[in-house]
Amino acid sequence: MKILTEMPDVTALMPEIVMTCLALVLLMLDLFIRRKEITALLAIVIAAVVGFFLTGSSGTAFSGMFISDGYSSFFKLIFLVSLVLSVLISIRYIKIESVNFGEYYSLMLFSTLGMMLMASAGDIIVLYLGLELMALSLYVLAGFLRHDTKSNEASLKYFLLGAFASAFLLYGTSMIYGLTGTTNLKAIAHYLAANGVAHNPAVMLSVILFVVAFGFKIAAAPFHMWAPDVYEGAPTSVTAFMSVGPKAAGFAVFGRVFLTAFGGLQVDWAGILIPLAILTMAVGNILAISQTNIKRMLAYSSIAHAGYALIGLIAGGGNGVASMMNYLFIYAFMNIGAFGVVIMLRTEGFKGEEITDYEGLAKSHPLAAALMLVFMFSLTGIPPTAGFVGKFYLFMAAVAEGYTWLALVAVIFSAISAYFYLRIVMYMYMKEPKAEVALSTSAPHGIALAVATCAVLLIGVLPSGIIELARAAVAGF
Amino acid sequence: MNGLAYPILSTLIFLPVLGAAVILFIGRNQERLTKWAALAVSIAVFVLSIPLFTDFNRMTPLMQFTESHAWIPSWNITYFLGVDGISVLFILLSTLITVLCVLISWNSIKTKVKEFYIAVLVMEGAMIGVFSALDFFLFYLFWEAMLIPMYLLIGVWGGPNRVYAAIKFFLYTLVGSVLMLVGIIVLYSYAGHTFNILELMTKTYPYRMQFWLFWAFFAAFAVKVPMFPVHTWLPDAHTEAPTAGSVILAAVLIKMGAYGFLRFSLPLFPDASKAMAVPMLTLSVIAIIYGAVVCLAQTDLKRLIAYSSVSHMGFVTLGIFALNIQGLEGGILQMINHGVVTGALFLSVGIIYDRTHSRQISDYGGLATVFPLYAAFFMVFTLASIGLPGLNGFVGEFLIILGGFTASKWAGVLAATGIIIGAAYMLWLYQRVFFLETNQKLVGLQAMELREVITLLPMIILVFWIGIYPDTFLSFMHPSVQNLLERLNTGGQEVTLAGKIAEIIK
Amino acid sequence: MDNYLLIPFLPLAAFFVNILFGKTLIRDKSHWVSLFAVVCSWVIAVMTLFEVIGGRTVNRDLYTWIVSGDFRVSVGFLIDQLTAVMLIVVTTVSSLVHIYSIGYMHGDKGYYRFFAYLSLFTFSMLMLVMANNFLQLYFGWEAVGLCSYFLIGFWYEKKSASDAGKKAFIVNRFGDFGFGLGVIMIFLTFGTLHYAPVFGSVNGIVGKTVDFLGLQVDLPTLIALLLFCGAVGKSAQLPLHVWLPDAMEGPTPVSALIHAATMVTAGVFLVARCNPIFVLSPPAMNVVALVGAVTALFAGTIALVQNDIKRIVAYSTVSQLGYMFLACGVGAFSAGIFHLYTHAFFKALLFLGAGSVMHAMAGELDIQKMGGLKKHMPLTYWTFLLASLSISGVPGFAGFFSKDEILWRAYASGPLGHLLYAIGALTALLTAFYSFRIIFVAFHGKFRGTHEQEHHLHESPKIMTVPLLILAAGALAAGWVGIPPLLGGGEHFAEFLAPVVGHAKGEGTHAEEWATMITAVILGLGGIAAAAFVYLRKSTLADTVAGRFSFIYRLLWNKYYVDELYDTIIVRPTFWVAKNVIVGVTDGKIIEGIVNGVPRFIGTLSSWLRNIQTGMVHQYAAVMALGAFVVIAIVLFW
Amino acid sequence: MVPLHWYLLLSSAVFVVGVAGFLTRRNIIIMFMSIELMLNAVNISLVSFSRYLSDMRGQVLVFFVIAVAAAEAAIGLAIIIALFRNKATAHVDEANEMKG
Amino acid sequence: MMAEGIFIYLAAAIVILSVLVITRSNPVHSMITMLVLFFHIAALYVTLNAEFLAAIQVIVYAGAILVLFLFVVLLLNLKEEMVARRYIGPWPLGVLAALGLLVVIVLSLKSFIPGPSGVFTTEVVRAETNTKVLGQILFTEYLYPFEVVSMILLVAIIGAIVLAKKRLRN
Repeated sequence: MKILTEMPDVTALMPEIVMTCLALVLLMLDLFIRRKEITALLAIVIAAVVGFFLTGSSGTAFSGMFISDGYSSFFKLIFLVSLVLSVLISIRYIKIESVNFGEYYSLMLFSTLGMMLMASAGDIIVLYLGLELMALSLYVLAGFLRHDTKSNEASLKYFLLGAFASAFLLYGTSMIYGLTGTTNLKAIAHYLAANGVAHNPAVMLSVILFVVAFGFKIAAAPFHMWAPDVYEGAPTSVTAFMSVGPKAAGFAVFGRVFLTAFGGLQVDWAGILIPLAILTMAVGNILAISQTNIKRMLAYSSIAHAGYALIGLIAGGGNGVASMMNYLFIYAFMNIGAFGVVIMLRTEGFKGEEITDYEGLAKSHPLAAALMLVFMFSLTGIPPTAGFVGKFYLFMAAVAEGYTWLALVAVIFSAISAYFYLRIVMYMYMKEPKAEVALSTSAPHGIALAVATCAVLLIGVLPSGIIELARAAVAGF
Repeated sequence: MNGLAYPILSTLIFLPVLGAAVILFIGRNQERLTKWAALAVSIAVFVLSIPLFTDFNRMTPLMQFTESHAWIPSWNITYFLGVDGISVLFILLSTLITVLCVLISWNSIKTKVKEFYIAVLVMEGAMIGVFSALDFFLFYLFWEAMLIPMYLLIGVWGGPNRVYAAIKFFLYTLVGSVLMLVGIIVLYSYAGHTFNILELMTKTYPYRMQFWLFWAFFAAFAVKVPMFPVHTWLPDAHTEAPTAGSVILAAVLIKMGAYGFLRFSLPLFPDASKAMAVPMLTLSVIAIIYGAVVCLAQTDLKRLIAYSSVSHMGFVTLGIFALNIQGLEGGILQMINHGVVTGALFLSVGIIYDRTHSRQISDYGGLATVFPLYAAFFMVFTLASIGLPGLNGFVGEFLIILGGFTASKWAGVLAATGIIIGAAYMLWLYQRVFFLETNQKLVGLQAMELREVITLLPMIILVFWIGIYPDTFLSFMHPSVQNLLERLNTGGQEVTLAGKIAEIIK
Repeated sequence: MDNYLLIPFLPLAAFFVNILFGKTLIRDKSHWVSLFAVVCSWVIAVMTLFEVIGGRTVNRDLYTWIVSGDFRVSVGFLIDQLTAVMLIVVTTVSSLVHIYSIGYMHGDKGYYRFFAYLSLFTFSMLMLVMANNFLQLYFGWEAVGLCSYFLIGFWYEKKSASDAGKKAFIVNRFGDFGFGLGVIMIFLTFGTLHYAPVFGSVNGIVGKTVDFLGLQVDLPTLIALLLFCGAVGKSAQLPLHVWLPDAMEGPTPVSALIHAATMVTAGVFLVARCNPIFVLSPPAMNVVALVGAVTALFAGTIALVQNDIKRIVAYSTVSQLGYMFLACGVGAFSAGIFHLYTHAFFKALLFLGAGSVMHAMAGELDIQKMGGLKKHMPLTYWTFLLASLSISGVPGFAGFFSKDEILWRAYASGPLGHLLYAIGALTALLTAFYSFRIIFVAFHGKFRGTHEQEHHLHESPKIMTVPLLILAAGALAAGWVGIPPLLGGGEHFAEFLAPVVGHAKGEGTHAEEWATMITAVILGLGGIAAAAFVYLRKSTLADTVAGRFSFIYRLLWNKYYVDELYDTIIVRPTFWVAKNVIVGVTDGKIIEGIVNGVPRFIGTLSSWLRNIQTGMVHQYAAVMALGAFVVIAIVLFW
Repeated sequence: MVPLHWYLLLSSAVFVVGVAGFLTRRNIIIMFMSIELMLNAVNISLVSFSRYLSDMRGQVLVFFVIAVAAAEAAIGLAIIIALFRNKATAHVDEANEMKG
Repeated sequence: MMAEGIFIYLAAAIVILSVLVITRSNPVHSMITMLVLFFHIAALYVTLNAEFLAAIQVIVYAGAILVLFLFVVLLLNLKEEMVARRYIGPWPLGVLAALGLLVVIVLSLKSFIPGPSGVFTTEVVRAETNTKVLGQILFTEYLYPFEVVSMILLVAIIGAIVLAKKRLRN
């Protein structure tokens, strides 16, 4: 047993290391910063710096435990984007909610760090730790409105069910460890292929336990029940962050584990995922129709979008994964944009969460209404917007792999989804305003919305940039 | 090849959108400026579209004024535009109709004037896009993009029950077109990863796949036409839409369904189209008679004209699925005629609706004495609608019945009964509105403005022009329809019902 | 010679001038414009007649109208003997009606509109007559239908008038339905719609059969019958005659022009023009003959009991048209056209006479309320008398020659002909009876109207009586051009039309010809005598007969309840279907049911599923555990 | 030598008891302890694997699991206190303000 | 023979104690039962020659986490807790689900095939002592996860303060 003498090669780890150090520095600085906007600004600068390091890093470290390839950097890009946008829309918001503590931003950074670790985890242990790091910071963020019982309830539910799910994950890990003697994904894949023990019930058990844990994380159908309550209870900016970042991380891990470790069992776990995906789309779309609270509606819509992204995973292959990643990237902008508009309605003394609060918004605030219209149509998947491109790529991948009927089912569900998205547009444009609605806008918030709208429209019209990026990312997989 | 120096089709698509963007920045209170700007843009687009009419080469079936730029290389999608005999007339119709819509809603739109004209102009861009797109992705993009402005047009400026009508319109069309989306993707993956329609047309597809894809495309186009079972959105959308909305809906939107059959279903799935001709003919005949008979029971003016559109479009689909040259050319010409006539009828209804704010026929009567010029205009359009020879309706209808008769005698005969019922409900409508004693409500009616006369004038000219000398319009279509028929007869290999070919649809 | 183009386009120009500038500029001078146009057309028509007599016929295309694949049709003109005759008839009667209308329509608020429609009608009729292909014929066909719709519904404030106009147009459309299909069948069999090639290669289709709606039908018969459908619709023959009596709602000059002389005869013209096709199929010929005969009798019986002067004359028109179709049916197309030619004069005269009576009686139409007008309106009386003599077939008058020709040709055309002859002769009796019933009831005896009506009685102004006189001359002299050889005449009319319609076949001895002529004359005079006896001697006899045979009387009075029959069979069920079946069930319940039902179902499903989300953490955890259990169980045991 | 299976059965038994506890008990803290039970069950199986596969990875993982369990405990109890401060209840089924 | 005896005792004790933990109405009783349970688990670890972990189990789990639980339990008013309903309404469903899970797991574990054996046989571990071997692996092969755990603990501290501290100044 040689003792490690020289420093391990950490070039691949630079983004994570930089993120950790700067997050800690931010934590310290926060003590001295009076105006919290500066903390937010610093958080964004940190994100930018990490983004800068992201491009350079590729390769593996710590004997395969840390893999930094195209796949992980694309996902890290999504995490950073969602971090920046969430921070921008939460500056004004947490001041209104009077929880304007610096820790909010550092927790955001830690959760992003957790996601980045998950994305580039080559070993199940590191994956679990990354997941826990992200989850813990999210439990706290969900309960950030200490005075609001809804927020407490949200964090409690998220915590209990999160712990429950990670217990299943651990049980699965122990099972795999028992069967293959290793927790390294590539080694597992190699072992399963070599010893032909792939279809052993115990392996299938661990596969299913992983499906449960990751299903919980991306809020797929039977494991989705926490999402509506947590999304509704948590502060809206956290909900925005939560509905994009962790979901993408969940998919990153789902992809990583199932395509490398259980690559051989593709047929089996695809068979498991198909009913799951259909159930997720069904639950997400159908239950969203009768919602009255807009955050809850968007929660169900994000469940539905998880269902659509699952199709990419089921299709598998280069195109399938690329379409999933592309969809999640576009989904990040659409969703945070939509939540951004929801946040604008939140002013002193006016919650602005009920759908009926949006009546006549087009008359009182035409710009806000127009933005919401763009996001709603993008979420439905109507062509000139990015939502359509995302779905189109997904269905193309599915049809290429012969899942035409699945694409058909998904297409029908996205038609059903048109109903509740359009209901919002209908409330805004076709109803007379009841009370005079004031909007709380601020410069960063404006920037975030502008970025989101431009992204949604630009990708909608010129999607080749993102598609190429996603394709190149998968090539490295 | 592109005879002109500048990319005419792209300008036609993006000029209105640009105009809409300009209007966006006009102040909310300067309504007059907004209106004039919108009118200027729409006229400019119309003027720009005239070269399409004059410089069109009537000898070749190939696509003209083509433009092709790489758009999304990773999916092999090109921004590919072009027109041929079939689609050029529709573009001209769209540009003309938009000008008239801007004119007609001059002072009938009171609220959110800016957004209204933006929606109309964006609508125009999308419409032209649909007719000139030759890349499936681009086609689908315009096809769906058109839904949004129309949804807002009906929903925001519509009548009392507008919200229900708007949502119904949107969902009806969306459900149909998403099935087409899957169809497009299956085509894309089977035909070697290309969206280029012209390339797709050269390939042959197994019958079983043609069958399923035909029905997928049918879902989208039948809703738009609207064919018999899926037509119930039209009366609601028409009655609730503002005048401009129902004119665009009647004149152009409905044509996209039939255009879709012509451009996609027939050439791409020749065997399936031939096999499905009989059910299609039955549906069309049902639509003709059903639409006509139901008009007899209507009390709302716009709803009656809407149902008459169902009947007229039944003729068009009959023409298309007669699968012979007279039927096809009659169908295309009838689409233009229907656009002109029904568009004009809705313009006229708009004119009196601005004055009386009522659509119930019982509120009218004896309008001829109060409003003679208007009565004359309406009479010409009524006669054109019932297919009086010498006016435009007859030429199209006669060719269709001729084509239908050759295709199947039953279809021809039953379709011909449509003209009887058509005459019945239109003349009965005309009598209840214009003849009999003058209704007290109508006494103080203000005469027709010059603006309104100008709006209806082009329609009158077109009605007589197509009626007396249809050759100018028919000559556009000959080569393209000929080409389409050749593809139909030779394109798909013979029908192998055994389905032994690798079946793509799992 | 090529100024024949002016004939139709002058009235068209007059129409546009009147309709565009009528209201503002011309106002009450508008009759000059259309009168000038129609008189010029008449002059050119006469010149064309002489040129055609000289042997020159014209068949020229103006421009190609519709081209689609191998379907090619153009707007073209064919001037031959038949056209020449029709030109003369149309332009003459039209001019006289124009003159008459100046007086009759004086002071009417839509004065310019009336003359504009008259010009448009003249244009359409001329286009119909001069067409050289079936599609332009169809164009003229529908255009005249349109003008009759305008003119019948001229006083559109009156519900009965606009209803009558609408009814006329729709019933014509029933006819045009068959006619259109006939035109299509012609194209499908001959590949073109132009007369010359069609009639040239007509022998090729003899004996051919075609599958029409499942049953094998003989081709020429099918085409002939379909074309005949149009004729029945336009010339108000039996099944589709209901619109003509109601058409009397229109101004009387209109009835004179359209519903006596020109439009209604278009059907006969069509049959005559397509005689090569009709001749090929004996069954079709028999159908035409039978329909003609039966309609003649049917209309004749109804006319007996009507009291409205214009309705009587209208039914008499239907009856006389029946005669013309009878003639064509037995192959004597020239006889049919000859009767058309003579009928135009005396029927127009009868209508205009009725018009001047109405004018005098301030719009009163019921002959029972008239009486003794002879004294007050001598000119109208004598011209009316002359027309009645002519229609009753009193020898020497125009009606006698044409009707006798028809009856003789019918008799001579074979066994069925004898039956047709019998019906024809009986109808001649009825014609004479009801014609002279009007004379005796309206003009003789004492006045039964109201006092100030009597006071108001006066002869019509000169502008109205001059046309009456001219027509009277025509009613007298028109027949002389076609005096049969039996009576020493040269039968010039039949000879003139021979190249187009050929000679009537069927031969019979002179004796039979004399027998038929004499019996017809006896019946005619008998009818007059009977009318005189019934209405001059014993005015009460009519009521007693009506009383005893009340069932038949009521049947005839209600026009055999045909209108009510159509209403119950066609009109009311369609409306019922429209209201209840479509709006009610299929659209309302089934389609809307599905269209609204599905989203509502999803809505209820959604709100039902919502309360599965109870907000209890245990429940969520339980669902997760259950989910895991189910997946594992399935994977393990499958 | 005790066969590996028995250990696995033991760990799955404890795991299931933990799940049962989580699903049935109303008191949050007991639910929390049930989660700890489940984690301990996992630890048992990991250690037993490490012993029978004679490989130390299992024990390292147990080490990390315990550390994470500690962190979770801290956060969990903080959440419970925060909730308790607002709603003075320790029962989960009273915290269901959000449903549907 | 001796080892089986000890295992059986420990296994039985662990299962019974864990059932007791989840069924006591008084949280403090279940806390104490849990404590005893942890001792038995530690004993089990010793039989599996993982002495270091046994120590950790006792110190960290029993010492730190349970104590933490105790503080929070003391917050509640025990009297009201004693009398309140212990189980949720449909608790049999929960038990049924758990049992279902058990059956399924056991069935799938029947065909369990252990993986390849590594290099640290029991003799080596006994020779090098468990703590040393663990330390070696931890700080060579598993250095990276070790650092991540430190981050997790940091987040735990921040979270606990943010959520639970009485007055957060701002």
